[in-house]
Amino acid sequence: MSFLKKSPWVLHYAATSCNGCDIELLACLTPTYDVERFGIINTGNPKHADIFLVTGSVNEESRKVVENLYAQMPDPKVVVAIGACALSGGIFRDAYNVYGGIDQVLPVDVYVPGCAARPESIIDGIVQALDILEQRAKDRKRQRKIVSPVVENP
Amino acid sequence: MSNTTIVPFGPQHPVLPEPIHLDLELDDERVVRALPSIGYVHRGLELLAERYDFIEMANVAERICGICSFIHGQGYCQGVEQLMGVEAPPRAAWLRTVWGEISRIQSHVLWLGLAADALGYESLFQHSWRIREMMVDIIEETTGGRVIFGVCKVGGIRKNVDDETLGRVRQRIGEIRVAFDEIATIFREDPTVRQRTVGVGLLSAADARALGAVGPVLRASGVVHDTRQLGYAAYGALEWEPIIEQDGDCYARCLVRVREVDQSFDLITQCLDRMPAGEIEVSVKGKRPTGEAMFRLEQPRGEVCYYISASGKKNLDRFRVRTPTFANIAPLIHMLGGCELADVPVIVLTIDPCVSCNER
Amino acid sequence: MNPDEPFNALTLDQWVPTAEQHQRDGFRLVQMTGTARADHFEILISYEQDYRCTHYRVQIPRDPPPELPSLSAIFPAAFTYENELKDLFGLNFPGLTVDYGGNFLRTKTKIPFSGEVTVKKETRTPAAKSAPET
Amino acid sequence: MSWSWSVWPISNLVMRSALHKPVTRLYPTERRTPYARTRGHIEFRIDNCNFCTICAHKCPTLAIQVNKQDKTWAIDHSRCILCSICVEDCREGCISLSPVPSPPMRAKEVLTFRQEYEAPPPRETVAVALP
Repeated sequence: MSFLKKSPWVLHYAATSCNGCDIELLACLTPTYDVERFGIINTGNPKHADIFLVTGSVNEESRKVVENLYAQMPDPKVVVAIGACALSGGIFRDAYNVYGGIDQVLPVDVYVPGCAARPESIIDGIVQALDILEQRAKDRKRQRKIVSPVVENP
Repeated sequence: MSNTTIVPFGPQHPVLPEPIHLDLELDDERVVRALPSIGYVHRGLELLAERYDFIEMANVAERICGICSFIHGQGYCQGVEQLMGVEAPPRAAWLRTVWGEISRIQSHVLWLGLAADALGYESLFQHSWRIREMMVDIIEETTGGRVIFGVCKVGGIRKNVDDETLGRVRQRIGEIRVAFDEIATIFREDPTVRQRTVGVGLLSAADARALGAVGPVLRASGVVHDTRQLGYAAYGALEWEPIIEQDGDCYARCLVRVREVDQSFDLITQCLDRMPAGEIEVSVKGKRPTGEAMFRLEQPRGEVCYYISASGKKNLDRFRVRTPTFANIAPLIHMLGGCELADVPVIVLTIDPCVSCNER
Repeated sequence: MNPDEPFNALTLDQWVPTAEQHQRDGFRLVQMTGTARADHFEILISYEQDYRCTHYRVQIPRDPPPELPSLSAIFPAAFTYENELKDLFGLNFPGLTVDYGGNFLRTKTKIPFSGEVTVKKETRTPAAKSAPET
Repeated sequence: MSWSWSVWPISNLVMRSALHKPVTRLYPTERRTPYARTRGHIEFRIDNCNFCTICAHKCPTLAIQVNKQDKTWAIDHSRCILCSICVEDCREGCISLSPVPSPPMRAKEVLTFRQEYEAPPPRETVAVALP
């Protein structure tokens, strides 16, 4: 795959999800879809991850966890929201314990619609996230070049 | 000074597929006490009965959980039908049974994969999920969804399946059965599986009953209890016996699920042989549910109870689900007491925790 | 179809003796749940034996602060249900064996099921208002 | 403790899968034909629509919004849960279910259809400010 230059590691967290999108995401990692052929590995450690995949909406308890995990991830990082609940709260958006979509607490870069999101859509979403990730890495490099003379001056 | 340390476990943890939090009180490597706390997936779904009317609520009921989605929808619809005094036509009831069993196979194979993963048996995990994907293909062809079926509605089902498709389903079920037999042999005989599971997480029959265990956890301890015996949908007309194992350890729970998959293949074949023709739904126009009922069904994870109370209005007064995982929390705490820290993920997995069901 | 199972009414002082009686007879605790009515809480408990359930209902007035003796010493499995009722309905259970102190099911709104929280349909402005002309 | 190779019941399976073609669907390069029933996304053709607003009333998540005055019909794919109730209830047959899932989005967007434009129906994409 020439369009994939890096091997991104993904971190998955089921915020307040019904499991539907979670198993679809797991199905992506297993033989039939096998995203590992792109070099994508599911890691449990936020410090190793480049892409944060969130399924399900947020509630009081999971908000803290999601924010915590996002803060621990090294820059550059991309957030992908998967499924109708992660996008807008879906059918649960009026429930008293649900805040709504993931974008209420995190800056989301890619939205993958569907209830439940299909593995094909999830792969598409991760590929889009990769473009953003690469762009961010480039931007960071450029910023460092601009910043570095100022740092060396005194 | 006490020698125990409290180790928090979860909600985000590499071995946990779902967010559950456990406070493990450890004496060296041995767990003295475990206290789970939940709330990461609590949505307040039961109160949504005030927001959605009783027909729309079927959508919500199906999304209680993505793994046992169909049976949640089925249970809700059957409960409301009972309150309205309506009975789904035979073909609808039989197709519901077929889908219910397909969903049971899917769920059990998924669980077997996760269990293999918890044992560190990566290749078995991948092979289980390969077989699950074959099952999901059948689901997709007959219903259109992969995990959320969306075919159950109050009064019957929304989509008919023609006989040609059912013939294809039967043929594919045969193929999957051959593929599954190989996996089943591994779960039965492989030394890795046996070493990690035999004698781990013991639960005696008396304890299982006293602690209110349900489903495979209860049956693995030698107690005959399968809510399908009540004969809802088409189960009353089928020939089958509840599956039990005597040992009550993680290996027995694994075996119960392996044998239940085999039984589900049988049940599907029986249903396909005797599938009645005719209507797939009855009109519920103008009818409103009145009264209250407790409806029980057997899910892959065990007995699920729906309490529905209505007073002839568009919205239900109260909708309550007691999910199997909720009933299995007390046995889980009992099993975790005295086990080793490294066995915790295996024991947690063998109750087949479905956290989103659990917290609703 | 599930068999027709009776919903029997109990008074508050029969609550514990009934549980003890069922425990002796070898029943299994199936579930406990509550419903918030206008001036009282309705607590429902189900026991099961040989696939047949018996349900009992007890009414607790909202005032003074609702309280129900705990059954967790009789049925060990009752503690999860009682902790849930405590968190969702604000009931007190004296004698609860494992008491989470209201932290079993942590929710944004405390005691959401007591009737104060209502879930209403959200209203949306029509689409054309938010979409610019082209 | 030593195990001979034949003790492992998985060895046959491993050997066979090593020698055979993998079951993997090479997704981006090789797309399988979807089943007729597959619920991908909701498709809309404005030709016959008489803006009766039944779909908007039936939608459980309020993903569909219809404006009678402006003759617009809009769907928010980020809210849609693909229950396909709108497809069943549309009397004019304007709403259909496409087996292809809707693509991932960079921003939440509402697809708005307007009657003034004749076929092909305009598909303007309007980014809506986040709440």
